[in-house]
Formats: sequence, C-alpha cells, structure tokens
Amino acid sequence: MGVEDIELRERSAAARARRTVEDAVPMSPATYPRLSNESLRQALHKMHLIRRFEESAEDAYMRGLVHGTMHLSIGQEASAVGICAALEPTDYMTSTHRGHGHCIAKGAQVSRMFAEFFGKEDGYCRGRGGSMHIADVSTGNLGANGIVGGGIPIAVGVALSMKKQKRSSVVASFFGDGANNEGAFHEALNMASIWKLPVIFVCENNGYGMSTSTERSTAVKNVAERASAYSMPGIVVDGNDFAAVVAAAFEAVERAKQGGGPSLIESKTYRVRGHSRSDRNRYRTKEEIETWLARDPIGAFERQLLRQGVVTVSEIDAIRADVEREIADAIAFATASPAPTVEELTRYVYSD
Amino acid sequence: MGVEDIELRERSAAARARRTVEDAVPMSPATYPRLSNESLRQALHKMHLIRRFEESAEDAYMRGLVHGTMHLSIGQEASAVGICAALEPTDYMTSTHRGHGHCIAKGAQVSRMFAEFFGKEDGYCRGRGGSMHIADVSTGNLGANGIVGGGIPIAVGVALSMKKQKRSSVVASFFGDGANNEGAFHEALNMASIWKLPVIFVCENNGYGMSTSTERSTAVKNVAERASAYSMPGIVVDGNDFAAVVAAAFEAVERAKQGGGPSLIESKTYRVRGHSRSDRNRYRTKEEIETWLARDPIGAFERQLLRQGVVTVSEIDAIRADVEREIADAIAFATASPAPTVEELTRYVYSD
Amino acid sequence: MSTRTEERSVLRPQDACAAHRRIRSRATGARELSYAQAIQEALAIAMEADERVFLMGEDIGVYGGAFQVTGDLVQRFGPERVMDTPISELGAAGVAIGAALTGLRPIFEFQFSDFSALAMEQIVNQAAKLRFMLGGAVSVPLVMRFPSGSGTGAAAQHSQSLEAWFAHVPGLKVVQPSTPYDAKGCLLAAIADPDPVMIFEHKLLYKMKGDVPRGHYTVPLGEARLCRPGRDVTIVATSIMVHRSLAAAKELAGEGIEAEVIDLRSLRPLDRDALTSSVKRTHRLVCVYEGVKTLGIGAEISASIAESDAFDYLDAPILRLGGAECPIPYNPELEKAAVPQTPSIVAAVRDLVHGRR
Amino acid sequence: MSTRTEERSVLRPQDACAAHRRIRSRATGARELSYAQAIQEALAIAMEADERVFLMGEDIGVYGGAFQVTGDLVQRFGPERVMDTPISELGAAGVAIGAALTGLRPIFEFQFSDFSALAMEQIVNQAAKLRFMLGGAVSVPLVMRFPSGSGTGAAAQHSQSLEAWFAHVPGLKVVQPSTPYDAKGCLLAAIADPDPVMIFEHKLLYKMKGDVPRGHYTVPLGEARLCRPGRDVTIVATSIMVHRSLAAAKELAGEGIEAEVIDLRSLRPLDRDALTSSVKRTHRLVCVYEGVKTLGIGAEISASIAESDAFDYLDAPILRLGGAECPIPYNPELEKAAVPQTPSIVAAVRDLVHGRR
Ligand SMILES: Cc1ncc(C[n+]2csc(CCOP(=O)(O)OP(=O)(O)O)c2C)c(N)n1
Ligand SMILES: Cc1ncc(C[n+]2csc(CCOP(=O)(O)OP(=O)(O)O)c2C)c(N)n1
Ligand SMILES: [Mg+2]
Ligand SMILES: [Mg+2]
Repeated sequence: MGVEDIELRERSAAARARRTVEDAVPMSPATYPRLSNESLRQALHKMHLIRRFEESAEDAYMRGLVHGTMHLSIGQEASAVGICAALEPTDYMTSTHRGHGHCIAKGAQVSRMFAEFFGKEDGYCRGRGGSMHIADVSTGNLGANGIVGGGIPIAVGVALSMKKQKRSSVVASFFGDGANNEGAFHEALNMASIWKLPVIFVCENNGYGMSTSTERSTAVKNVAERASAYSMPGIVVDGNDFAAVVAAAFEAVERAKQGGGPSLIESKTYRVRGHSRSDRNRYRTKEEIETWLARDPIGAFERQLLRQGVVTVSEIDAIRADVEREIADAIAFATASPAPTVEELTRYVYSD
Repeated sequence: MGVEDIELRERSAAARARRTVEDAVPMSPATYPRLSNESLRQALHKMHLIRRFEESAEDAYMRGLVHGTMHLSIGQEASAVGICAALEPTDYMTSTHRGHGHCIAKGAQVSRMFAEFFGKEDGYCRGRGGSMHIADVSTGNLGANGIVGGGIPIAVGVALSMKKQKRSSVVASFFGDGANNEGAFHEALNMASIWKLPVIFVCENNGYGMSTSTERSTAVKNVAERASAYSMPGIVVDGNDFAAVVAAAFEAVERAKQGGGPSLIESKTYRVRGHSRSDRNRYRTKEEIETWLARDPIGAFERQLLRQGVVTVSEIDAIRADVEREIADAIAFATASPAPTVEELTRYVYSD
Repeated sequence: MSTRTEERSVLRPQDACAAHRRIRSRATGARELSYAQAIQEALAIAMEADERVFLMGEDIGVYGGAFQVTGDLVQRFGPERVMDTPISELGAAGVAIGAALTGLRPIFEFQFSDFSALAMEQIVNQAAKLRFMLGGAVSVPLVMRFPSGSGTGAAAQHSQSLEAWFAHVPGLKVVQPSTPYDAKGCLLAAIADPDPVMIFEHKLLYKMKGDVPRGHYTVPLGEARLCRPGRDVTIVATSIMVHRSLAAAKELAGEGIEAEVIDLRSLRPLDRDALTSSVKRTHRLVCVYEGVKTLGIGAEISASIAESDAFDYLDAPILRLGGAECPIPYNPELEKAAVPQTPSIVAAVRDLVHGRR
Repeated sequence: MSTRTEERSVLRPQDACAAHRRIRSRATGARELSYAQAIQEALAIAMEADERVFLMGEDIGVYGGAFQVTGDLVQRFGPERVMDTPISELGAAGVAIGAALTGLRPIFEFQFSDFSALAMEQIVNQAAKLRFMLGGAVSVPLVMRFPSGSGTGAAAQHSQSLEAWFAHVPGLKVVQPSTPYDAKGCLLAAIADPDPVMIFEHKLLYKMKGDVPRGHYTVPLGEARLCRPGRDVTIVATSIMVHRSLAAAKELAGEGIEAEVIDLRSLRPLDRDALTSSVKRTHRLVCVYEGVKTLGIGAEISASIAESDAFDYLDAPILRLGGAECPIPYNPELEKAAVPQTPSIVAAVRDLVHGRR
C-alpha cells in the first residue's frame, strides 16, 4: 500500500518526517536535533505513563470505580508525546474524546486525572467532566471534547487570541480522521489560513472513526491532502514513530511562531483497543490489530533510544518502576479525594 | 492576474471550458457541439427573460408591490442558463438566495414567479415563500434557499435518491463563493464523492459574499482547487461566457450520468448590482463594476451568435419584444391573482 | 392492510400500564422484547414492506449502532439500505432531506441527541419549513431517531434531553415513546407519516423489556396514553419519567394518594384534550420530565392547562419536576440528582396533595 | 467607576415608560438615539475602554452590518477589531469561544438569528457548558448579538424568534432589550459579564428612537422592568411586543381597564419575583411574545406563575399570545397575522378581564 504523491509545500524542511509507515529509515545521531537526552527520557517516561494510566483506568472501570465510558489511546502514545514535545507549557492545546494521552503529554498529573475519573473534587474538573472532558488549564490543555471536531474551531480562536495579544504561544489542535469530515474542520482550517494563525492541526489518523474506515468516510486517501484546500502545508507522518512526529511538530511550531500560519500534520497511527467500551470489534480483523501491535510505538522508541545510547536497559526499568509508583500513588490520592456534594449541583454553571 | 495552476483531473476533456476570463479564445463553429441553433436561440431568450424579469421585479419593489428584500443576479445570466442548458427537465436543481436566474433557466414561468413575488396564491409557493424561496418543483427546481450553503447537502440527498432509485437524473447544486466556506459545503462534497453521486456542484464565484471578497474569506485562490480535497474534478470557467459554461456543464453531466460521480464547476462571474436592497456599495470600486459591465454576458452571447450566423439582428429584436410581452403579461397575471387568506395561515405546515 | 392494528385505547382508563399491555398484546400475538429490539423490529418491518425505506447514521452498519439498535440489520438488508455516514451530522441531515423530497423514506439515527445541535439548520430551517415555504408543493417524510437522556455517566455533551427545542418548531412532529410497545408503534407511525418526525429514545430504556405484538401496527402520533387512573392528582410524564412516576404512584397509593399517570408520548402535536380532561377530574397537576426545567416540556403542559378551561378546576399550583438548571455532571451522585427520581416525585406529589405547596 | 450608573428603579412603579425614561435620562445627559445607534455606542464605549473587546461577524466591517449596527466602527477601530468573518457560523462561534477562553472579549454578530441554528453546537455544547464541564477552571465571556423577528418580508428562514431555545440552556444568559436605553445598557452589562450572553434584537426596533444617556451605564441582566403600572391585569411582554402591549394598554385604559405592563428584558435568568409580585396585585396574567406560542417564553412565564404562590391570587386563566404555529410566511398580511399585533392584544386582554376566557 503506497501513499499517493501529495503536494507538500515544505518538502525539504520536512525531510525527517516519515511520510509513510513503510519507508521508515534507520535512526541517526541527528534524529533529535532539538531534544536533549533528558527530554527524550522524559518523553519515554510520558509514553509509559500514558500507557499505564489507561490500562489502570480500564482496570478501575472494570472494578466499577469509573463511571460512563472511556476511549483509550493505547498504541497512539508516540503521536501525543511527539507533538507535545515541541510545545512549551505556555502553548495551548485542544483535545478529543480520546484525550488521556494528550493530557498527560502536555503535563497533567495523573493523580488529578484519576481523581477526575473517580468523580472527585480533586479531579481536574472537580468530578463534573470525567474522561470525556479531561482538561488541565494550568498546562494549556483546554480540554478533551465530547463533540467530534468541536475543539478545532476553539483552537483557532485561541490562536487568534494569541495573535491579537501578541503572545508567542501556539496552539495544537488534535482531532481524529473521523473529525476531518465535519464542517467544523473545514471552517476552522479556512479561517486559520486566511488569518495566518499559529495553529498546528494534528489529525491522528488511526484508520477508523469508530467502525468506519477512512476509505469509507473520506474522499481523499490522506487527510493531509486537504491542506491544499486551505493553502497550508500538509504532511503525513508515521504516528508510531516518535522521531517523525517530533520533527513534523517542531517544524510546524516554528512556522507558526514565525508568523507563517497554520500547518496540518496527519499522524498515521492505530488504536489497538476498541473504540470505547461498547465496541464488539466487527469492522476489522485480528490480523490487522496484530500487525499494529507489532509496531508498538513504545517498544520502537525504547529500541531506538537504546541503540542510540540515550538510555540503558536499567534506566528503562527505572522509568517503568517510577511509572508504576506514580500510578499507585495517583490512585491512592484519587481514592482519598472527597466527592462533590449534591448541594453544589449547580455550582460552576455561571461565574460567581 | 493569472490563475494558479490547479490540478484538474480531466484536463483534456475540459479543453473547451475557458479556465480564465483572460484567455478566452475566439468562437469556432464547433463551439456548441451539443446544442442546436434553436436551443441557442432559446438560451438567448432565457437570458433576456431573466434580465428583464429582475429589472421588472426591482421596479415592482420600488413601487411597493414586492415585500422584503431581493438579490438580483444581473450580469450572471450566462452561468444560470449555461448550466441548465445541459440539464433535462427531469434533472433536479437546488438554488440560492440569488435564485431568479436559476429558476427561469430551469424552465419556470415568470407569471407564477411574479405572482409569488406579489405574495399571491398563484405564486410558485402560494405567496408563502417569496423571492428567497422561489421554486418550481415541476421543472425540478427544489428551491432557492435563504441559508447560504443550505441547498448543497440537500442536492447530494437528491442525487443519492436518484442513484438508489436507479433514475438517470442528475442534480445541479448552485451556490456562491461565500457558501464555499460553510461546513455544509465540505460535508456535502465529501459524501457526494465517497458515494459517487450524480451531482454537479456549481460555485458561482462573483467575487464577493455580500461585502467580503473571496480573497478575504477563502484560503484558496480558486474555489475549484478545493475539488481535490474530495477527489473530484474541479474546473474554472468564465461564467460570463455562455459557451464555456455549457461545455463544462455537459461534461460534468455526462460524467455524472455515466456513474463517474460529482464535479465542481467554478463559474467566475460578477453581480453588477448590490448584494441586496441594503447594499451601499462600499466594498468595491466603480471602475471594477464598469469593467464587468463591459463584459455583459448577454451582449457577448448576442455578438457571438450573430457572428456565427445563429441569429439575425431582427431575430434578436423579436426575442426582446417577446420578452417584453411575456413580462407584461406575467405582471398582469400576477396582479390579478388572489392573495391567500389569513384563515389559511397555518395551512401547509403539515401534510393534510 | 389486514396486519395493521391501531391503538385506540388512549385515555380509556385501564387497570394499569402493564395489565393494559397484557390485554391488548394477547390479541395480537405479542412476546417480550426490549425497547431496542422493538425499534429494530419496526425498522425491519418497514424496510421489508417498502423499498423506499432506508437507514442512515454513524456506525449503524457492522457496528450495529452505538446502542445496538440497528444490530445486524446490515446483514439482512445490505449496506445500501443500512448506510454508514461520515461524521457529518449537518450534511447527512441535508442528504436525508434531499432523499425524502424525492421519493425515499430515510430514517436517520443520530448517535446521540446532543449532536442534533450540529444539524439544527437542516432540521429546523429546511426539513420543518420546506413544505410551508413552497406552499405545499413538497413534503419531507423523514424520520430521525435520537438516543437521549442522562444516567450513563457520559457527562454534559452526551446526556442532554433536547426534545423541547424541536417541540417549539412548527413543521416537526416530536415523540418520546416510553415502552417497547410504543417505541415500535410510534416508529411505524412515523415512517408512514408524510412529515418530519423526530423520535427521542431514552438510552436507559433500551434494555427495558415489554410485550410487543408481532407484525405491523402503529401508535398514532399526538395521542397521550393513560397509564394509571387516579382521582387525586394527575402526573404527566415523558419517556423514562413515566416509569419513575408509575413507581411513585405505586408508593403514593400506599399512603392513600391515587395518582393518575399520563404518558405524554407526543410533544408535538400535544394532546391538550387528554391533559385537560384528566385535570378536570383530579384537580391537581404535576409534570415530570428530564429536560431542563425552564422551558422544558413541562412549561408547555403547565401553560396549556393554565390557559384552558381546566384552570377553574385546579385546587393547587401546577408543579413541574424537571432537570436541574445545570449541564449533566459526570459524578454519578450529581448526575442522579440532576434529574427527577422516584423519591423526589413521591415527595413533591405528596406535598402538593396535602396542600403543602 | 464614576461614569457608571446602574438602573435601580426596576419594578418601582413610575408613571409610565416614557416619563420614567425622561426623569432618569436628564440626570445622565441623555439625548435621542435609535436602537441601532445605542448599540453602536455601547460597542464603541466598550472597545474604547477595553483593548480586549473586539467584534466579529459577517459584513460588519465596511458594509457596516446587514442592519447597519456596526456602521462605521471599522473606520474608527480598524479591521482587526471589527473583523469580517467568512460565512462560517459554526466555526466562527468556536473561534469566538477560543478567544473568550484566553483573555479576549469577543462580541459576535450573527447576521440573522436564524443562522444561530448553524452554531448551536458551539453555543450550547461548548460555550454554555465549558465552565461547568471543567469544574469552574475557565469562563467564557462571550457576547452574541442576534437580529431577530418578523415583519420585514424576509420569510421563514430570516424571521424567526428563537430565543426560547437558548433560555432552555443553563450556562447561557439571554436578553431581549426593547428600548434604545436597554439595548445599550444590556449590551454593556453583557460585555462586563464573565459568562456567555446572547442578545436578541428585534429588527423592527433598530430604527426606534429613545433617550439614551451618554457614557457607560449598565442595565442588570435578569431584571424585568415595569413599564406601566396597572391594577386589573399584568401583561408580560418581550421585545417589540412591549411596545404593542403598551399601545394596547393605552387603548384599554380608555375602556377602564388598567393593565400593568412588564418588559421581561431577560429570559435567563428570569425575574420570577417581579412576575409573581405583579400578579399578586393584578390577579390576571397575559404573556405576549413573538416566538412560536408552544414552548415560547410565555410557556415559562405562565408555568412559573402557576407553580408559585401567586397561583392562589389568580382570578382567571393565564393567557398566552405568541407566534402562530407556522413558519413566518412571506405574504405581508399573513406575516402580520402570524404574530401578536396591538388589536389582538387588546381583544384578548379585554376578554380576559371581562371573564370571557
Ligand atoms: C459530533 C459528533 N458526532 C459523533 C460522535 C460519536 N463519536 C464519538 S468518537 C467517534 C469516532 C471519531 O473518530 P475519529 O475522529 O477518527 O477519532 P478516534 O475515535 O478514531 O480517535 C464518534 C462517531 C461525537 N462524539 N460527536
Ligand atoms: C448561513 C447564512 N449565513 C449568512 C447569510 C446572509 N447572507 C445572505 S447572502 C450572503 C452572501 C452570500 O455570498 P455568496 O455565497 O458568494 O453568494 P452571492 O450573494 O454572492 O450570490 C450572506 C452572508 C445567510 N443567508 N445564510
Ligand atoms: Mg479515528
Ligand atoms: Mg458571491
């Protein structure tokens, strides 16, 4: 399966960004010109933290501690962490229903995330939002969104706000392949382009919007091709390759900060779990899932870092152990956190 | 001002369709391979009828016979008549707030149109719709639409209906340049493409959405470029050149009828009047208007037909005289038509 | 058609909901189905009987719908008649309208009623008005289904009860069936209806079981249903609140308060006669609904009575128990507190009847 | 701030609307402005005083807005602060929300209120709920203005009165100023408000003149206004219906019927106290509004009274005069008949007071 030749306005600068899953090139010492080894270790830490957070959240769900539904991003960690690696804490982000990874990648504490999932007052949304609205305004995460495509125009507004206020922050707007067929996507990208706003549109194309494959839902092969309809650069990266995502992200962020306007990054990845708790997995094959399991982004990243001497095996073990401890502490914190009281039902509807 | 090189999938077959205003080529006897001389004379008749209908409607408005507002398409007649020349009476159409021309081009009677404008029972909408909802279901015109972009998804639904019912009709969906930034445009074109539906999307780009120029509102130079985001052919034609419009229309209709799916035609034209009655004309220059007045589509068509010997001067005079008579008769008919009674206020809300 | 039956027992007092069901259903060969199964059966019957009927929606094909309402229908009728759409609610609603205008009978499933907000333009400005704007020249036989309501922990954007918006719009019909029987019958009536009909289905009802006759029958749109006769107070409820109200009525009966429970079923048209005639008998009215209290359907019920000749029969203020004035919260305790529950209904009715309100 | 004044006379009976205005306005150096000019002045004052305030909308720049409300503001403040948007209501509403979330104070003009249907998702699912969903971590100080109503011959898709939809939504504030004074004062209050406020402006009011004080003042959101005291019946009206009701009251006074007229001004929050206290004095209530009668704001007013302690003071049914149950027709006679007019108000109130209803 080859990728069609799409128009990439900034082809040269994007050389490091992997265009397809197939043509990944071996790592070189120049793989991460903008990231220190310490940053790379932190990135690996975050990827593990996301993975374990979601596995533990799923476990808590099974045990009845979490209400509602949840959308796991297991298998997509490189995309979330790679994009956020190019962002400052003062940069903003809008996320999706599948937003745990984005939230952690942008810097949220898993303790307050668990507290939110458990519906507690210490949760990021004081127990009012849950998984689908997880946010951390202190790290610039304006929130997951229950409405597919709902965050995209909001991100454009944040970018407009930065431009008007002459603040140098950029905004990353995550959305899925399914979201790219919403009118909101079209309207938002058009406005971002005509006003040359500092936004990075990140389409995490995991092949499906719920059960509907991109082939059945989307009239172009690559979502990134749609960038040309808005005169912005569009690039496809292997979303399971941390290095490719990071390279594309830095490039888009730099363009945005220099006043070059928005970019569209299509990060091709895969969700190895079902869409949500209700998924009977009728729309894809076991083989397909297994192929992607073999391309697990965390393992690949670990192997790369080991090869490049950025980490040692024992450092990886330490990261994993740290993550386990963090998760355990977070769950303990969340469990101990008080629940909101029914008397405060209508609080936060309006400002006081 | 040159037009950027855009990707046109079906370039060869589109050769006759003029790509820009500037590179119009002189007529040849093969200008209209699909239209008889009689059809061409009828087309000229329709263009005159549209022009005089709108001038007379404006006049009636001034005299207080027409209520509300109206959007005149004076200067855009070649586009409406050119597209409809490729349609059968059994083909469908959805139109816009600027829909008088489309309505007449598709075959409506001006008598019932005037009756509608006068709010009478013989009007196409029994006086309930007025200019902004003018329709003639008997000729396949499903109506003007007060919502910019509102008709585009409906047209796709009609096309789906034709395909499902194995009817050979196609659907033409008119909309303006302003409409191309609505989410409805994006969603509709995407669905038409993935389902390969027989629709012709006709963007009448008259340079402005109300006061907002396409440069200020639209992130691409030519709306037709957006076709590539939906994997459909996109073509720019000189909308004031009847021959160019007709050629593009026939090609798109044939593609649609053969199961080739939708096309996007961008018809570059100009509205020489204000947007509506409230327009103070602050957003464009007199010179610009005059340049376009000099490119009047009716005069150009007449000169072409004369040059090609399709009509004589006296035949043109006869057409004009016929049109005057038709308009006068229509106004008399409309004036005499009864008004709806207040007792029937809530009729037609539901089916009986 | 001989297989059709039409419910005629509306507001003719019967013993109670369940008995009422049992009597009728015996006659038509009923068996137990869940609410979701009843809908699916109606869809299948309509598609079998009429080539023009087809389904549209997100993930209604192989996935079977987010709430498994369409289930395996795609296997039976194929993907052309059980059409997955892209995530494009506005555009897809327009597509459904275009199809309805030209000879087809689309049934559009919104994955959650909250997403109707994306399609308001097509629903309200187009579907509801086209017939009128064109002076009767067209009609829009479109059915839209909306899984609605709270109680699933899905928080503010996936738990709304928005039916009152649409009941405010002439040109639309709006129903809220509360039982498997009505879910099937209202849907079949909606499919036969020449105008746009919106059906709001409560997510918590999908698994509820009830007797459902085999074959084709319709429940007329616009008729309320008397679920339980009573002399002391009328409770008019919608959707899941019918069940909570019946439970409340049972409890109140133990205290000697006989509440009449009416399932409104249809919000537009509204069965004003059924309401006034009940209030004239009971002299007291309580409206119970899940939508936000302010301007929820209870406002219209109350105002209808207050302007009718039943006004003079009222012995007490008209109470409304509706959703709290807040979005639906995620936390389960708050979520429960945000909408009427059986105990709050019991307490409110008791206070009203005892003159404490 | 010393230039600020706040209206405090709410529901303190004054002679009548006009006199009331005249007294207050003398004190603050008022002069006559049209409703549109009053809005424009408020916009200019807010933009002058606060860098964060900016305007968004279709054709609000050089065109001056479809109703010339923004007029020449673009010349004064430049196109960055008077921003023309593409025709993208949903997206632009999202843009406004994003800007409001991060330090700006956008004021978004929808060209016609009918187009709010395209932006319901952002308005209702995002703007109204973000603060709540995020447990108070953000607020959305967004003002949206909506030219509304019928009477201009613009037919079904350009004449709606949709305010009731939004008044049903917790998290939003909804106002409908009826005078130039209130148009300016409510807008300035809305701009100062930390939460999303929607202002519905009737198109037929734009040219109406009235005294408007210079400088900054606010009209508190959520307070009704007593326009005319009276002992026989309370008429609660909104927007243009306030003027028709006042005209009706004048006519009725000639027949010896003294109607009290209250301008509701704010639909959410709703000034329930003002309504109950008036009804307790007059014992009769008529609601007059242009939105469709069913589930229009009159339903909420009526239901609020019917459930309040004012219920016991009622001597007659609560009447509602609202829009007809149809889209707004094009024909001018039908269009007029589709919404309450002074004669129909007079007739209805007369019948009510004389016990003929
Ligand atoms: C407007 C809207 N439509 C539909 C849904 C239901 N829904 C939730 S997630 C989803 C699939 C989204 O697909 P995609 O954008 O590819 O994101 P992914 O789930 O693959 O991460 C759907 C249909 C929704 N939440 N919002
Ligand atoms: C959804 C919507 N937004 C705004 C308007 C107001 N409006 C009517 S026509 C128009 C301009 C449309 O521009 P375009 O699509 O280019 O058509 P043109 O008027 O140039 O023929 C606008 C903004 C509308 N009718 N509908
Ligand atoms: Mg996806
Ligand atoms: Mg235009």
